[in-house]
Amino acid sequence: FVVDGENLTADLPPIKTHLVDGVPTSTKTNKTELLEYYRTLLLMRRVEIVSDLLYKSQVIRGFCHLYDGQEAICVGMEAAITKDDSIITAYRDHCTQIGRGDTAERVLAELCGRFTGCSKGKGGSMHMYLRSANFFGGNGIVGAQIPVGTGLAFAHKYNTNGGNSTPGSPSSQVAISMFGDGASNQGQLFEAMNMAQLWKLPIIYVLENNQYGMGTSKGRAASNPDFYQRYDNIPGIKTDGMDVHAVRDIMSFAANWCRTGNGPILVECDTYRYHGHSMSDPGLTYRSRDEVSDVRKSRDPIDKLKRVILDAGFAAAEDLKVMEKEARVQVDKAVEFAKNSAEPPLDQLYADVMVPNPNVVNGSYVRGAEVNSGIGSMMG
Amino acid sequence: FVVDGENLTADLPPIKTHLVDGVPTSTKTNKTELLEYYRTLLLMRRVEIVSDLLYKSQVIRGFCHLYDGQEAICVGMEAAITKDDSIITAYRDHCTQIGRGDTAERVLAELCGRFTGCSKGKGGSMHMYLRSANFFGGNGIVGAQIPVGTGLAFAHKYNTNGGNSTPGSPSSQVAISMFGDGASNQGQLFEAMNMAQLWKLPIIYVLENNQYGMGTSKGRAASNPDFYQRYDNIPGIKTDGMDVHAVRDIMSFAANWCRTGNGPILVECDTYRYHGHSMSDPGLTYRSRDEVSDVRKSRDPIDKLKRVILDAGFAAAEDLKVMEKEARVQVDKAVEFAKNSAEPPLDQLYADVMVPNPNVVNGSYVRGAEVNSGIGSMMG
Amino acid sequence: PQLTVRDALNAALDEELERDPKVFLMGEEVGAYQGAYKVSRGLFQKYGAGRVVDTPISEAGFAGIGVGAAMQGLRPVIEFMTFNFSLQAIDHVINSAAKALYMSAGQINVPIVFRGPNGCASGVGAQHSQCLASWYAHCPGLHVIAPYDAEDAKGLLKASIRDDNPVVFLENELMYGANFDVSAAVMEKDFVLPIGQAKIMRPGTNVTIVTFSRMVAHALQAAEELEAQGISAEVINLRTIRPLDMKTIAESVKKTNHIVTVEEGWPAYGIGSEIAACIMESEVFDMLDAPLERVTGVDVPMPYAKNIETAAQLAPHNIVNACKRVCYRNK
Amino acid sequence: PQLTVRDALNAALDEELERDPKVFLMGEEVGAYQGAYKVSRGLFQKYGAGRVVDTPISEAGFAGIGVGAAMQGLRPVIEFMTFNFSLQAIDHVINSAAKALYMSAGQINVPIVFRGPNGCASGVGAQHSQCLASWYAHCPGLHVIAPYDAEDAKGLLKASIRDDNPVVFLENELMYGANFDVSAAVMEKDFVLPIGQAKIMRPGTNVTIVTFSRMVAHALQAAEELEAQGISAEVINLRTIRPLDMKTIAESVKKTNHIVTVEEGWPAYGIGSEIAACIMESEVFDMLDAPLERVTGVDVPMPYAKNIETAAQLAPHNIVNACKRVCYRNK
Ligand SMILES: Cc1ncc(C[n+]2csc(CCOP(=O)(O)OP(=O)(O)O)c2C)c(N)n1
Ligand SMILES: Cc1ncc(C[n+]2csc(CCOP(=O)(O)OP(=O)(O)O)c2C)c(N)n1
Ligand SMILES: [Mg+2]
Ligand SMILES: [Mg+2]
Repeated sequence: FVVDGENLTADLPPIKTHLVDGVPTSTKTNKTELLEYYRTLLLMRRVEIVSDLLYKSQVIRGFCHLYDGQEAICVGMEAAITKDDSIITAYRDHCTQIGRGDTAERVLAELCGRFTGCSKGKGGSMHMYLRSANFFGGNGIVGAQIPVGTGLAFAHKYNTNGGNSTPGSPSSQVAISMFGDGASNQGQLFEAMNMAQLWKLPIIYVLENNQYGMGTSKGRAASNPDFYQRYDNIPGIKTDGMDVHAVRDIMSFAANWCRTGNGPILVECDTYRYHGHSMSDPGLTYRSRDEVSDVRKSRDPIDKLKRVILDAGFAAAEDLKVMEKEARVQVDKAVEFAKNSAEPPLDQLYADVMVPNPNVVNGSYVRGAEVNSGIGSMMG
Repeated sequence: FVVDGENLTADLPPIKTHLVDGVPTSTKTNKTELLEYYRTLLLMRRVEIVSDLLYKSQVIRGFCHLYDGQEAICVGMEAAITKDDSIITAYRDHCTQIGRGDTAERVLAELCGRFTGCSKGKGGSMHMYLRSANFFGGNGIVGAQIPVGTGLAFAHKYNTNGGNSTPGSPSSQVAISMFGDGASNQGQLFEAMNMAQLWKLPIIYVLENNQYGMGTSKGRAASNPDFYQRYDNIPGIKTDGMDVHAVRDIMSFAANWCRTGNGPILVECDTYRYHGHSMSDPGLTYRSRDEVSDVRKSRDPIDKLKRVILDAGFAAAEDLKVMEKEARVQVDKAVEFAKNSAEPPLDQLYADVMVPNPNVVNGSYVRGAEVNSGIGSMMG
Repeated sequence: PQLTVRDALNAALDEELERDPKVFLMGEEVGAYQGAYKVSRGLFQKYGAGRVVDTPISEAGFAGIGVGAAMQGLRPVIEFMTFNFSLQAIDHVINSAAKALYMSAGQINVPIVFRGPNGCASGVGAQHSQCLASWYAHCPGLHVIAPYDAEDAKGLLKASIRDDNPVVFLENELMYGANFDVSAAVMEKDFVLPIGQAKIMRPGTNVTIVTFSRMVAHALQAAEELEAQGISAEVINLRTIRPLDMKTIAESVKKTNHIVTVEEGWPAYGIGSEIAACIMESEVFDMLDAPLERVTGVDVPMPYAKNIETAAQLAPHNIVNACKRVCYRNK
Repeated sequence: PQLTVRDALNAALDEELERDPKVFLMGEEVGAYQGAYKVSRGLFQKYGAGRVVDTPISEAGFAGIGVGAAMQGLRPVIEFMTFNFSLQAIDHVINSAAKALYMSAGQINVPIVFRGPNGCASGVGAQHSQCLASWYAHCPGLHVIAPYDAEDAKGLLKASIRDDNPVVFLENELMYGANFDVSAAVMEKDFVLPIGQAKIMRPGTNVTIVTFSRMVAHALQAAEELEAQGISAEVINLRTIRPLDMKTIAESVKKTNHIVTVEEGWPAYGIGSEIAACIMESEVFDMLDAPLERVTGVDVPMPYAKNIETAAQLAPHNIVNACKRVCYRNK
C-alpha cells in the first residue's frame, strides 16, 4: 500500500463477481478512519468475550450466539451507509446493534435480561433492535429476515417515489438483510430475491459466509456453495469479510448500485466464527481446532487492521495497547452497569402485546396463568 | 421427415439446454405409436371439452382447471416412462389421471362428485390419484407437489439401494413433479431442488410453461422467465411441449439421466392453455383472443400429430375422423356413466379420515356438526 | 342504500388508499386482474402498480415483504388469495409480525392487514376449505376479525387498516356477492367500526346464539325457525375473534340463560371451545340454565361431492336442534 | 432401571430403525452432529447417511420430501429442530399429509412422524417458545402426541412410527435430561403404548388435574402441596392430544367432581378450552360440583428476562390455587 501523510491507498483483497462490473479493487482510507474502525472492532470483540464469560457464569441464559471473527462486516458495512438506511439480521446480532450506534451497556444489559437493555430485557440475545437507527433486529427464525428486509427496501423505494415507484426508480435509502450460509438454503430467500429483482428494490443481501450453519459445513447444505453466483440473475460480489475496507468499499459500491435503481445485489462476505454456533456448541466436532486457530492467526480482522495501522506508521504499538485497554475498561464498566441494573418491573410482562388503540374495545385485557389474574378483565 | 415402411424418422423441434449435453435432436417413431398417441390425445381433449360443458350445466362444481392445449405433455411423458415411475402434479390433473391409465368414466365421475369417481367423489377436480399406477395427485396448493415429488424420488432411490443410497447411486424408478410457470416462483421449489441436487435424487421437474399463472404472464411473476436455465446448478432442457415426440424423447433422456444417478433435471415444456385458468376465468383479459387462436392454429398438439400421420401416409383423413368420432362416443358414454352414477353414500363423509389402527383407543370417533352426531362417541 | 360485501371491501380499500398514501395493497392477482374474486376491482387502474402490487405465487415472500414494509412505516394490506395459502406464510404472520412489538419492547410495530377469504367455498375440496379463525386467535399480538355483512366488511376493514397492530381479516368467498341494506352512515368515508365489539343481530330472550362470518346468516335463519317454534333466539355476530367480546355474550346470556355457539370450522379447539371455557370461568356460568352446546363443521377434511360436502357443513337445522336441546325443548 | 427422556427417544428411534428398513430419520443436524439436542446420538454412525439424513435449513422442503417419501411407502421421522420452525412447513403437515388420505378416498396414506421439542425452553425468547399443541390438534387427519416421561417417550414414539397415519409428536426440550425410573418392560424392544389413551399419574379423590408434557411434573408437585392441605388430586397425563381421551377424564371426574386443566401454552383456543367444551357437552358436566378452571401460560409472547419469563409461565402454585378455588377451599 501507499501512504501519503495521513492517507493510505491499498489494493483490496481479490473479489469474485457475478453479473456486475466496475467493482472497486483498491481503497482509500486515512489515519482517522483506521483508528476509528480499530476502536469499534475492539469494542465489539470485547463485548463478545465478556458475553461468553457472563454466559458461563450463568448471568446470560438461553440462546446466545457470538459474533467474534465476523466483526469486520458490521464495521465495514456501517462505514459505507448511514443510519437512514435500514438493517435487519438474524440472531447473531450483538455487534450489529453496536454498529448501529447502541452502547455496550445496553447490549450487555439486554443479554443479562435487564430493564436497561436495548429491548428492556424482553428480547434477549436474539432480539435487539434500534428503531431510531433503522435497525430491525435480531430475528430468531432462520431466513425470515430476508423477505422482511426486502420489505424494508420496498418501503424505502416507495417513500422515495411517493408510492409511485417503478422498476428503475432511485431510492434515497437502501436496506440490508444479513444472513448466513445456512440461511442461504431457505426458499423464502429465493422468493424475496425474485420480487426484489422484478421490482428493482434497493436491497443488499449480505451473506455472511462463516462456512458453517450450526454443525453443517456449507457444502453439505448448499449444492452450490459459491453463493455470490448462486442466485441466477441477482448480481453478486464475493469479498473478504475479515477486511474492514473490503467490506466497506464493496458495500459502498452495492449501496450506490441500489440507490440508483439497479435493484438488488448480493454481497458474500467470506468470514469465520471463532466460537461454536451458540453457547451449547463447543464448535469442535465438525471442524478442527487447527482450522479455527489457523483462521485466527492468519485472517483475524483486528490483527489485520492492526498491521496496517502499524505498518503505515499511523500509531505505535503502545498506542494500540492503550486502545485495547480502553476497550476493556469500557466494556468492564458496561458489565457492571448491566449486572447492577434491575430486571424489568413485573408489569412489563403485560406491556407491548398490542399498540394501544382507542378503537379497540377491551383491548388491554391480558389473561394471566389463572383466571382473573393478568391485567384487565375478560368482561371489559 | 423420412418414412420407411411403418417407421418414421424426424428432427425434433429446436431445444435449449443448460448444463446438459447429448440431448436427442431427432426422433424415431412408427405408425402404431403415432396412432396410439393420437387416440390418447383425442380422448384427453374430449374429456376436457365435455368437462367444460358439464361445468356450464352445473354438474361439475367449484374449481375446475382444464388441460386442453397441454395434452402432448402427458402423452409424451407417459410414452417415456413406466407405471413404476411416480408422478405428482398440481390441480390441472384430469389428463394426468388418464395418462396414468385411468378411464374417462372414473375421471368424469369424480368431476361430477360420484362414488364411481377415481377418488370416490371426495377429491374433485383437483384431487385425482391412482396409487396403483404411482400417481400421487392432484394437489391444490401451488408448489407443494414439488418437494412432495422430490420425496417420491427420495423413496425410489432409497428403495433401489436398500436405504444405503449415496449421491451417484442409480435408481430403478424415477419421480416426476409437474408444475407451472406460476409455481416456478415458489421458494419450496428452490429448497427441494437444492436437496435433490445435493443427494442426486432421481427427479424430473416438468415445468409446464403455459405462459400464464392465472392472469399473470410469466415475465410479470418470474424475474427470469427462461426457466430451463433459472435454477443454478439444476440441468435444464427446454422443449416444445406441444409436440408429443419432443416431450417423449426429452423425457426419455431425462429419465435415463435420473436412473443412472446423475440427479435432478428440469424439463421445461413450452405450451399453452386454451381455456382460462379455471372456469371462472374467461381467459381473455390478460391475453388477446388473437393470441389464443394463433396458438390453436399454429401449434395445436393434435393438429400437429395429425399432419404427421397424414403426411406420412399412416392413415387417411377419414380414418382419423373415425378415431375422432370414437373418442367422442367413448367420452359421451363416460359422461352418461358419470351422470348416472350415484353420489357417495353418506357414510363416506366419515370414512378415510384416519387409517384404522388397532393401537389407537377410540380412533374412529368423528364429531359431527352437533354433539352426539357424527360417528362413535366422544367417550369411546 | 344497498351494498354487497365485495363492494364494501372494495370501498374500504379505495377510501383508505385515498386517505393515506402509506397504505398499499399487495398480493396475487390483486392488480391488473383486479382480484381473483374482484375485491380490488378498479384499484390498480386508480392507484397504479406502485400501490396495488401484483406478486408472484410466493406467499412466504410477499407476506414477509409486507411485514418489513410495515416495520418501516408503510401500511400494507396483504391479500391471500384464500387463507388456505397463508399456511405457507404463517411464520411471518406469527413470528415476524405478531411478536415484534413485544420482543422489541414497543419499538417496532407492524401495522399490517392480512386479508382474504377464509373457510369453505363450494366444491373446492379439502385443501381450499379450512377455517383458520381459531389458529390465529390463539396467538397474542394479533387482532383477528371476521366480518359478516357489508357494514361489518366496510367498517372493520377500515378499522383494521387504521390499526397500528397486525390484523388477520377473515373474509368469506360465499359472502362476497351478498347484498345488504345499509344505513347512509356506512357509505361515508369516515365509517369505522370498533374492533373487539360484537353486534347483536337480532334480539331474543330464550337462547343466545354466538357466531361469526357467514354462519351469522345460518343463525338468523335458525332464529326464525325457532321463533316459529316459540323460542326467541338472540343472535350475536362476534365480528372480532381476538379480542373476544365476552361482555356482550355475558349480557345476552344474563337475559337468555342459554347459549349455543356456531362456527363453520372444525370443532376441536375452535371458537366455541374457547367460549365454553370462558363461560366456565366467569359469572356467565351461573346465569346458565343448561350447558353450552357447539354447532360446528364436521370434524373431517372437506369432501367434494355435493351431498357429503353439504353434510360436512352445518345447516340451520343443526342450530335449531342445539337450541332446542339447550332449552330442553326436545331430547 | 433408569432412563432419561432423551435416551428413551433415542432408543425408540434406534429400535424402529433396526426393526423396519423403511424407517429413516431426517432433519437439521440429526446426523453427523447427532442432533441439536442429541436425541439422535449414535444413529448416524450406526445406520449411515442414507437413513439418518442431514438436511439444509429448508423446513418446507424437507417436510414435503418426507411426505412424498411416506406416500411412496417409506416411514420417515422428520425432526424439527424445534416445533417453532414447523411454521415454515405447516402447509405440508396439514395440506399435504393430514388431508391426503381423505382426498384420495383411502388410496394415499402418509405414515410420517413429525417430531421435535415444542413449547418453551429457557431464556430463548418469543420466537422459540410457542406451544403448538392446539393448532395441530385442531386438524383432522393427524394424531397429536405429547409425551411426559421416559416411558411415554419410548412407548409413544414407537407407536407413532408404527402408525400408518401422520403423527405430530411434541417433545419438550426441558424434559430431555429428566431421568425416570421405568419398569423393565419399557426397556424391551416391543414396548409400545396405545395412542389416544391418557394415563393416571396419581390417583386422587377431590379434584382432577388434566395436563400433558412437562406440566405433568408441575401438576404432580401441585398435587403434593394439595395433599398437605387436605385435597386429594388425581393427575391425568393426556399423552395424546388428538384424539382426546375424554373417557379417562370422565371416569376421573365421576370420582372427584372437580376439574382443572393445565397447559404451558397460551390460554385462548387451547387444550383446556376444548376440554371445557367437551365437558359442557357430555355427562361429565353433571358430575361437576364446580365449573372447570384453566391454568395456562400467560397470554403474551415469551419474554427473555428471567423474572418476567418465570411470571409468563404457570407455576405449581397456580395449579394449587385453581384446585382450591374449584374445591371452594378459598376464594
Ligand atoms: C427456520 C429455522 N430453522 C432452524 C433454526 C435453528 N437454527 C438456528 S441458527 C441455525 C444455523 C444457521 O446458520 P447460518 O445461516 O450459516 O448462520 P450462522 O449461525 O452461521 O451465523 C439453525 C439451524 C432456526 N432458528 N430457524
Ligand atoms: C400456495 C398457493 N397460492 C395461490 C394459489 C391460487 N392459485 C391456484 S392456481 C394459481 C396459478 C398457478 O399458475 P401455474 O403454476 O402457471 O399453473 P397453471 O395454472 O398455469 O397450470 C394460483 C395463483 C394456490 N392454489 N396455492
Ligand atoms: Mg453460517
Ligand atoms: Mg401457467
